[in-house]
Amino acid sequence: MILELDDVTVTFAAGPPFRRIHLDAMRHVTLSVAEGETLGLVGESGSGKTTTSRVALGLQRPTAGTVKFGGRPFPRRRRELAGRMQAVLQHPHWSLNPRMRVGQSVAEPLSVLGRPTGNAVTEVLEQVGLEAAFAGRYPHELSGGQRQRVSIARALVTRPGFIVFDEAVSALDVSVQVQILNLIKDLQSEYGFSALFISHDLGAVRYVADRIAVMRAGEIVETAETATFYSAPSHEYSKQLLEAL
Amino acid sequence: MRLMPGGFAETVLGPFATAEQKAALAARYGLDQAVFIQYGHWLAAVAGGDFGVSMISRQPVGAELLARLPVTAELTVLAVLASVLAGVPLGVLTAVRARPEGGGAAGRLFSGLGVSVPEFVLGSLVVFVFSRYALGLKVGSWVPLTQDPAANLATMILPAAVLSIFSISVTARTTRDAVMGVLVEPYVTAAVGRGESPWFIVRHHILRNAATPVVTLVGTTIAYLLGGALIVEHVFNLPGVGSYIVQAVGRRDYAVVQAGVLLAAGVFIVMNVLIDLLVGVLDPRLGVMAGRRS
Amino acid sequence: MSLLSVRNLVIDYPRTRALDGADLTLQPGESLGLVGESGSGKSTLGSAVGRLLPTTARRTDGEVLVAGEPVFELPAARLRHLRRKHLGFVFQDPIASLDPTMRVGAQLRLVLGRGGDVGFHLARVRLDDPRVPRAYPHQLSGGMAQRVAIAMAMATSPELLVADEPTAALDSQVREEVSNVVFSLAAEAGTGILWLSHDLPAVARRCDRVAVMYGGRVVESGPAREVLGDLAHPYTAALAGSAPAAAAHGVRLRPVPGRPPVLDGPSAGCAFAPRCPFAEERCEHERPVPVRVREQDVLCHRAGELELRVSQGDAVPEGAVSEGGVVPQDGAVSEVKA
Amino acid sequence: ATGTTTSPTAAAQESAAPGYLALADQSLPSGGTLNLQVHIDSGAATGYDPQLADVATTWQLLSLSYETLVTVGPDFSVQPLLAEKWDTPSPTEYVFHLRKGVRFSNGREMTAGDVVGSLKRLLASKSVWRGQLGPVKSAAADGDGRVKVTLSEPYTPFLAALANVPAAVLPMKEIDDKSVDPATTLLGTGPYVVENHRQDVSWTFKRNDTYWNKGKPAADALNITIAPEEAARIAALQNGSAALATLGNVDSSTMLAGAGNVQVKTQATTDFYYLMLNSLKPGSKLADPKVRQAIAIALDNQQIADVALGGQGKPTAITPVGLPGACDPAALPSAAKSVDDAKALLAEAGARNLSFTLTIFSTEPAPAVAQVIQQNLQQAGITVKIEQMDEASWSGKVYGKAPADFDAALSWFAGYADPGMVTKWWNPETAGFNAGFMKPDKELNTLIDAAGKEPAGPSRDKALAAVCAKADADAQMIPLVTRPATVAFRTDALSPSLYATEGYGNVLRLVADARVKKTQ
Amino acid sequence: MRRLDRLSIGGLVTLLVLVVFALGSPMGIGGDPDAIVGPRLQPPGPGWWLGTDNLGRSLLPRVMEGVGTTLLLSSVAVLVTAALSATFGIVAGYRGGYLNELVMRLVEVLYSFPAIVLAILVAAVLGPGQTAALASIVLVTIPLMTRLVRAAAVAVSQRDYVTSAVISGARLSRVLVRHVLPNVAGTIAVQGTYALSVGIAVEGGLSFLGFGVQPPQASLGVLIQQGGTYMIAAPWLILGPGVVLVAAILAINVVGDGLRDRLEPRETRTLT
Ligand SMILES: Nc1ncnc2c1ncn2[C@@H]1O[C@H](COP(=O)(O)OP(=O)(O)OP(=O)(O)O)[C@@H](O)[C@H]1O
Ligand SMILES: Nc1ncnc2c1ncn2[C@@H]1O[C@H](COP(=O)(O)OP(=O)(O)OP(=O)(O)O)[C@@H](O)[C@H]1O
Ligand SMILES: [Mg+2]
Ligand SMILES: [Mg+2]
Repeated sequence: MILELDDVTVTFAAGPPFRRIHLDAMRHVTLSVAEGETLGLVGESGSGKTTTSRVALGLQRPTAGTVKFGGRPFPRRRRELAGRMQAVLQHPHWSLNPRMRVGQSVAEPLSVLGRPTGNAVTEVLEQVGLEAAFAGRYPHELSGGQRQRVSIARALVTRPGFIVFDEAVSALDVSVQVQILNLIKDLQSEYGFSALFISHDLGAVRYVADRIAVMRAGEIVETAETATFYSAPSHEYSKQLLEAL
Repeated sequence: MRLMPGGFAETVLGPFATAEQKAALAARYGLDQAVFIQYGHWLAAVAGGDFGVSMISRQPVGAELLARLPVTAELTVLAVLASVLAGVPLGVLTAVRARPEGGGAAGRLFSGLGVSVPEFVLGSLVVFVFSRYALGLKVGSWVPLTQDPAANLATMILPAAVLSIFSISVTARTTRDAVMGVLVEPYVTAAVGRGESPWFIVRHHILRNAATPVVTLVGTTIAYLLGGALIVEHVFNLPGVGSYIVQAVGRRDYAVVQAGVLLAAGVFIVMNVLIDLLVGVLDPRLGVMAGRRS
Repeated sequence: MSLLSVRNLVIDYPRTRALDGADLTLQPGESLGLVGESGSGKSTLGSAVGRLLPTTARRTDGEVLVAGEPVFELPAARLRHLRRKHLGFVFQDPIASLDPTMRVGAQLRLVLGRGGDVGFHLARVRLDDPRVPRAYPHQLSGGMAQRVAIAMAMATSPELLVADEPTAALDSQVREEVSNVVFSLAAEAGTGILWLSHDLPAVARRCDRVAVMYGGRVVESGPAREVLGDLAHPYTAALAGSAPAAAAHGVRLRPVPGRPPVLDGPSAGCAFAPRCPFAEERCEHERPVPVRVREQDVLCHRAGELELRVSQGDAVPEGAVSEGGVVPQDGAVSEVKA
Repeated sequence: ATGTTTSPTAAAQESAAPGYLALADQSLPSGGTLNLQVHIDSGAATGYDPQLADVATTWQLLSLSYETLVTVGPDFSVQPLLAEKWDTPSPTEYVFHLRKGVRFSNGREMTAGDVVGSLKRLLASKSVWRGQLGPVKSAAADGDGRVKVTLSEPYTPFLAALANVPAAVLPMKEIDDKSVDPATTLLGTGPYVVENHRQDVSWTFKRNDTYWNKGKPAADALNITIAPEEAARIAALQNGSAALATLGNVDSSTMLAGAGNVQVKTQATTDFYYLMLNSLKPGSKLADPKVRQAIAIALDNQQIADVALGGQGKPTAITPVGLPGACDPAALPSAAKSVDDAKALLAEAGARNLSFTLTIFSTEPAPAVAQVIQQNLQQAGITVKIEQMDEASWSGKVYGKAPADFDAALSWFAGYADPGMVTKWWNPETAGFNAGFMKPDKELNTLIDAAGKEPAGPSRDKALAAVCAKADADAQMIPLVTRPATVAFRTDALSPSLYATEGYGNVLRLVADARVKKTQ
Repeated sequence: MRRLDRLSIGGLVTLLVLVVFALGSPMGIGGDPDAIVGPRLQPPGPGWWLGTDNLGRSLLPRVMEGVGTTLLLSSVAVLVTAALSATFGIVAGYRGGYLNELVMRLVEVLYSFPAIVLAILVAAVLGPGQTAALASIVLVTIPLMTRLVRAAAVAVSQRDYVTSAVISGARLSRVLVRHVLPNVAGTIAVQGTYALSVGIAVEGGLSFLGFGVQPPQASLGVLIQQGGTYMIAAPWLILGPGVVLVAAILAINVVGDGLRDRLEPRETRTLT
């Protein structure tokens, strides 16, 4: 198991000190991702998918419960995990440093690891369907979909062991989407990374995920093999979701 | 404060003082005790509302500060008003007019000019021009506000103007920077798309979003203005706190300097709390996100 | 008179030609879905309608007429009037397009003016929770923010609503809900809709007409049913064939081969030619002109001669896309076991 | 010598009489309010007590309310004031005939007891002025309205010393019964009474209605504004909010040239700048008299006067030039020598590449003087590094420690009204304040004392010349140039009286005569 | 890469000219700045192209020396301020937390000391002179800049690109230098040029009080301070250094603004 969440609860406090509102973004969530497996995480907006991913990435400390990455709790120093995980975050608008050129952004995970850049950047840009010339652009010179693809390229460039895709393909047209999904699958079969694939696009999830977890109001209501889930969902909410597809 | 070089005794007793005289004087003001003991006594007294007595005039420092505070406060308030009323529009204008090829040159030059003329030069020039030629505003004869508000304002306008030139420019430049940062935000585009007029967008969307640094600046500038008031009060000979502190520093009148610094620090801390409150109101995100990172 | 008419619009960014002679018309009250590959120029076209392009963008050629008024020639005041009276925009990132320092209710009130009924407008987009008008944008979920943005755009009952991928970031339930809201409100008010999206089936399901963009041009436009049903342009066909939703688990989909073009000047011929299985010699260096094929306007040299068809049975534009996809006639899609 | 009651009246024209820069037009009506501006307030921790006051600015303000037995005339002659006249039965005895009808501002008449008590109080005090008063043995009432002072040996500057504010007659009855504290209250026989004082802001005085000299003071009230900034005072003059102001800059007259109705007068004073060389600093080359002499030779006092003081000062020896009997600075031994002599002396002393720091305060014209000194000494191959500080830091550094750790410092002395008075400071044992950097010179001390005893006349001049020469050779404190005082007034507002030369730095000495032309 | 606009290039050229001008002084071009060469307060003429001052020194070499002193002093001060403020502000903004709050408050209290008191204290420790002036300028300018940088850094720290870098395992230093710093650089540029102006003003004031540059060394602050007194009698005394100072600050500000705009790759939007 590369990732194990055991009975994780995350509570947010919001509002002024005297009128604090507490909100459980995750409630007793238990899930795991095996080596080389892609876990699809679906659920309605605000159900806690992004929060789950933040916990999985060690960005959010759980209020209760334990998280293990690679069999161990998150180290105190983040640097020890360098190169082992990557993420494509939800907001394409904010996920790229506006003052770094695309090439620099994509190369960054490599230079963090002290690896030579070589032509890895051009290569991965081509893989996500962007010409090499895009490396010289600033994020604001990209269309929404192009920006999202740059984020994906950045996540894939170091071939990490674990990747979180949070709505990674939502702003892409079908053709490019297929290209990206294929890329993910190819890379996975090539070197076997694990992934947490968050999306509300059940089609895309079905295409890449091995197992699927369904979240609702902070809880995991169902976990199932992809095939099982699409043919015979057990939870009422899962059925609703599939109906809407 | 007492770490300042130069003895109070030499200053006050003059060069002719004998060693015994100096010792007696020091004993009278407790200057012979260790610095922190002096400080402790002083703090205890301040806590009880007693700022001590000026070593020079032997008048209570608290009363004197209180008498002088209105002058400095008026000067600062006028200058702050001017910097906000002139600096913010200027900054907005230069930002809104900015073009890739470098627009708003006149505004940029103007705000650059403002920071480049030192207060004492401008002050001296103004004092000279207005004293030699009757231009309606009089310099050098200060009238208390309570005595004749109109005459008081007439004497305060020039010093306040001199004092504010600098902060107007700084406010303008900071505003420009902040507004430029806001202009690229999608909600501005959204407002343009709704067909709002530039003025409307500036008023309702830009000002508020650009306000955080500007408010921070203006709040912090107040401390700077208090410092600048020092010079301006000096040049225009206004009986304010600034000139009081300058003279006290010159004579090592520790009681006054300490009280003055305490006052400044107090004003400053209050200002900062106000800024933080205001910023919290202006930008609700900061309230929520504060302390997010552990 | 058409409500929106884009004629041979050419827009250049410093290093990119985003629009390379786009043509589009939209009649009052009509809904038009504008689909296209990522980077094909949809957002640029949408912004051009309101002359909302960034300062670095240059209109090199062509014009945009909204309600007969040439948008790019209007003086500032008239332009503002036009935007206010005739146009409404919903941008791609709803949270970013709301002022973060102002409560939702206050923002809506600004748009409505004095006496506007904030509650009514929020209720129209199914936001009747009293907390909403008092909330700041960052306190809303993505779906709620999106609906607020729509409420603001619809508040003035514009004649034309330009919505740029308004549902891309929403889950399927909310997406349905939001789309329903927009289309029903538009229908009530007689608003024309320009709906920018990459989701061809969804667009085809809701819009009266569909326009397909490729390489900065509108390569095909026509009634939704026709465009998807009677495939006329090779690109449309390719696009229709690669929806992942259509694939069964374990089936490998094949995207349109090649990469989308990035132009830096006028394309010599048909921009799709390098990726087109039917490309001929002239496609490479002769710019196609619109051809009328059935009810569609098609930008293809071989329009009409080709018999494009959906493999594995007929595509069903209405409702959910069934198993299988839309493929070019030569059956370029291969099924591979993963 | 005896004196008679004279007051500097007469001459109704602006063109001043000899010894005067200006004379008040007595034909003008009296009354009105006089607005003045000065650059600094009195600010001693000792308060208003005139006996403890030791700086000219304080004397100036206190002189409005306090009076002395005698006063100084325009030519430094001693003139009667509270004493109508005096006899000197012997060189060590002075009998003062007190003026009748003199009242303190509380209405009580001044008595011989006040005079005697004041003198005794002064002699018992730690005042600097106690030393200046000389070897007073006793003071006692001598019959009705007379006071007799006996010295233990002759002391020529005695009367001049009595003419300054610290020797003022205080209301001793009130002081003794503790109903008045002179440190906090001004109660004198002078022309004005304090109405209000805000430290460092302003003084307001109103006329003393019980003043003995009928017809004086001319102006009913005085408003004195403290304006530290020169520009503010100039502005006040120009716009008429001040009728008279003291100015610090030597070029003030040029600056006010175009301003109508403003007259700028430069009053010569006996105050002078001097250079202190610390001979007590361990290891310092300046301990060597040859080195100090070389410095004295290399200094070009004329250039300092011309350049740093805009030609308004004069080179001086330790007896302030301008006082009757003062020695001629051109006749000093160092004046006859050249830069080469200085270099030779330095070489002799093994101080070829001499370099030292000159510590100055930042008030103009001290930095200007320092920079000219720097240029002068450079000619002799001496490198001077200037270290500038505010006055408080400066006095801390120069006077705060014994032995002092500065190399050289610049300052000025008030020159007083008799050439022998200031020479006393060259004896660190009497002066005290300079003991931290100055070695007593026995020979010089003897000469100083001798000159003090010598009655005025050619023999005293000779004695003084010897003092000057000796001090020049000693060169621990090197006198440089006199320090001018500048006053400006509005001719349309005021007709003042001003001496051409001042000994006690009191620009306001004759303010009671000043006629106000119109009240602002 | 966006080019600097014409105004900024003009500013840059002005600065270059001033630097060349300043470099001429130690090479003896223009003459000895301390030598008394003529009568006092002479208007410009042969031998003293900018006139003479109140000591009869030629103003030209003094202005040349002054430009050098001032530019060096204030730019070093600003660099120190910028470095310290950027570090404090960015770390405090990124890290948040009580300790950082405390540090900020302390810095602010320091700021509330009137500049001269601060200067005197510094001079007490370091002795009067350029170092004391430098330290005072830094102390006076640091708090505002730190505060504004921190505010900007807080906002930047919330962005996803920072999070992405953290996920990549980037070291704190890398996150701060590569991501936070460039995004607050505009603020630093604007505040830096502001600090430069404050620095020059403070330097003048300190020298006036005797704590700054020691005579006879010239700095623009000293020259203008002196010129101010002779404004009427000898206007050239303020005109020469005044024009140079205004040109310098103006150039710096214009360049600062240009730099700020250049550091912002996103295009600005017009409101019409
Ligand atoms: N920093 C925070 N402070 C307070 N509440 C938060 C915070 N982050 C998330 N929440 C709340 O936690 C809940 C779960 O949010 P999360 O972002 O995980 O949802 P999601 O499933 O990713 O939704 P979506 O599909 O819209 O992205 C939401 O109600 C949200 O408002
Ligand atoms: N500000 C800009 N500067 C330079 N090039 C730009 C800019 N904005 C967009 N482009 C380029 O113009 C082309 C069209 O962009 P546009 O945003 O219109 O595409 P889109 O169809 O909306 O794509 P998506 O579906 O990915 O949002 C793209 O190649 C993009 O890289
Ligand atoms: Mg999410
Ligand atoms: Mg787009």
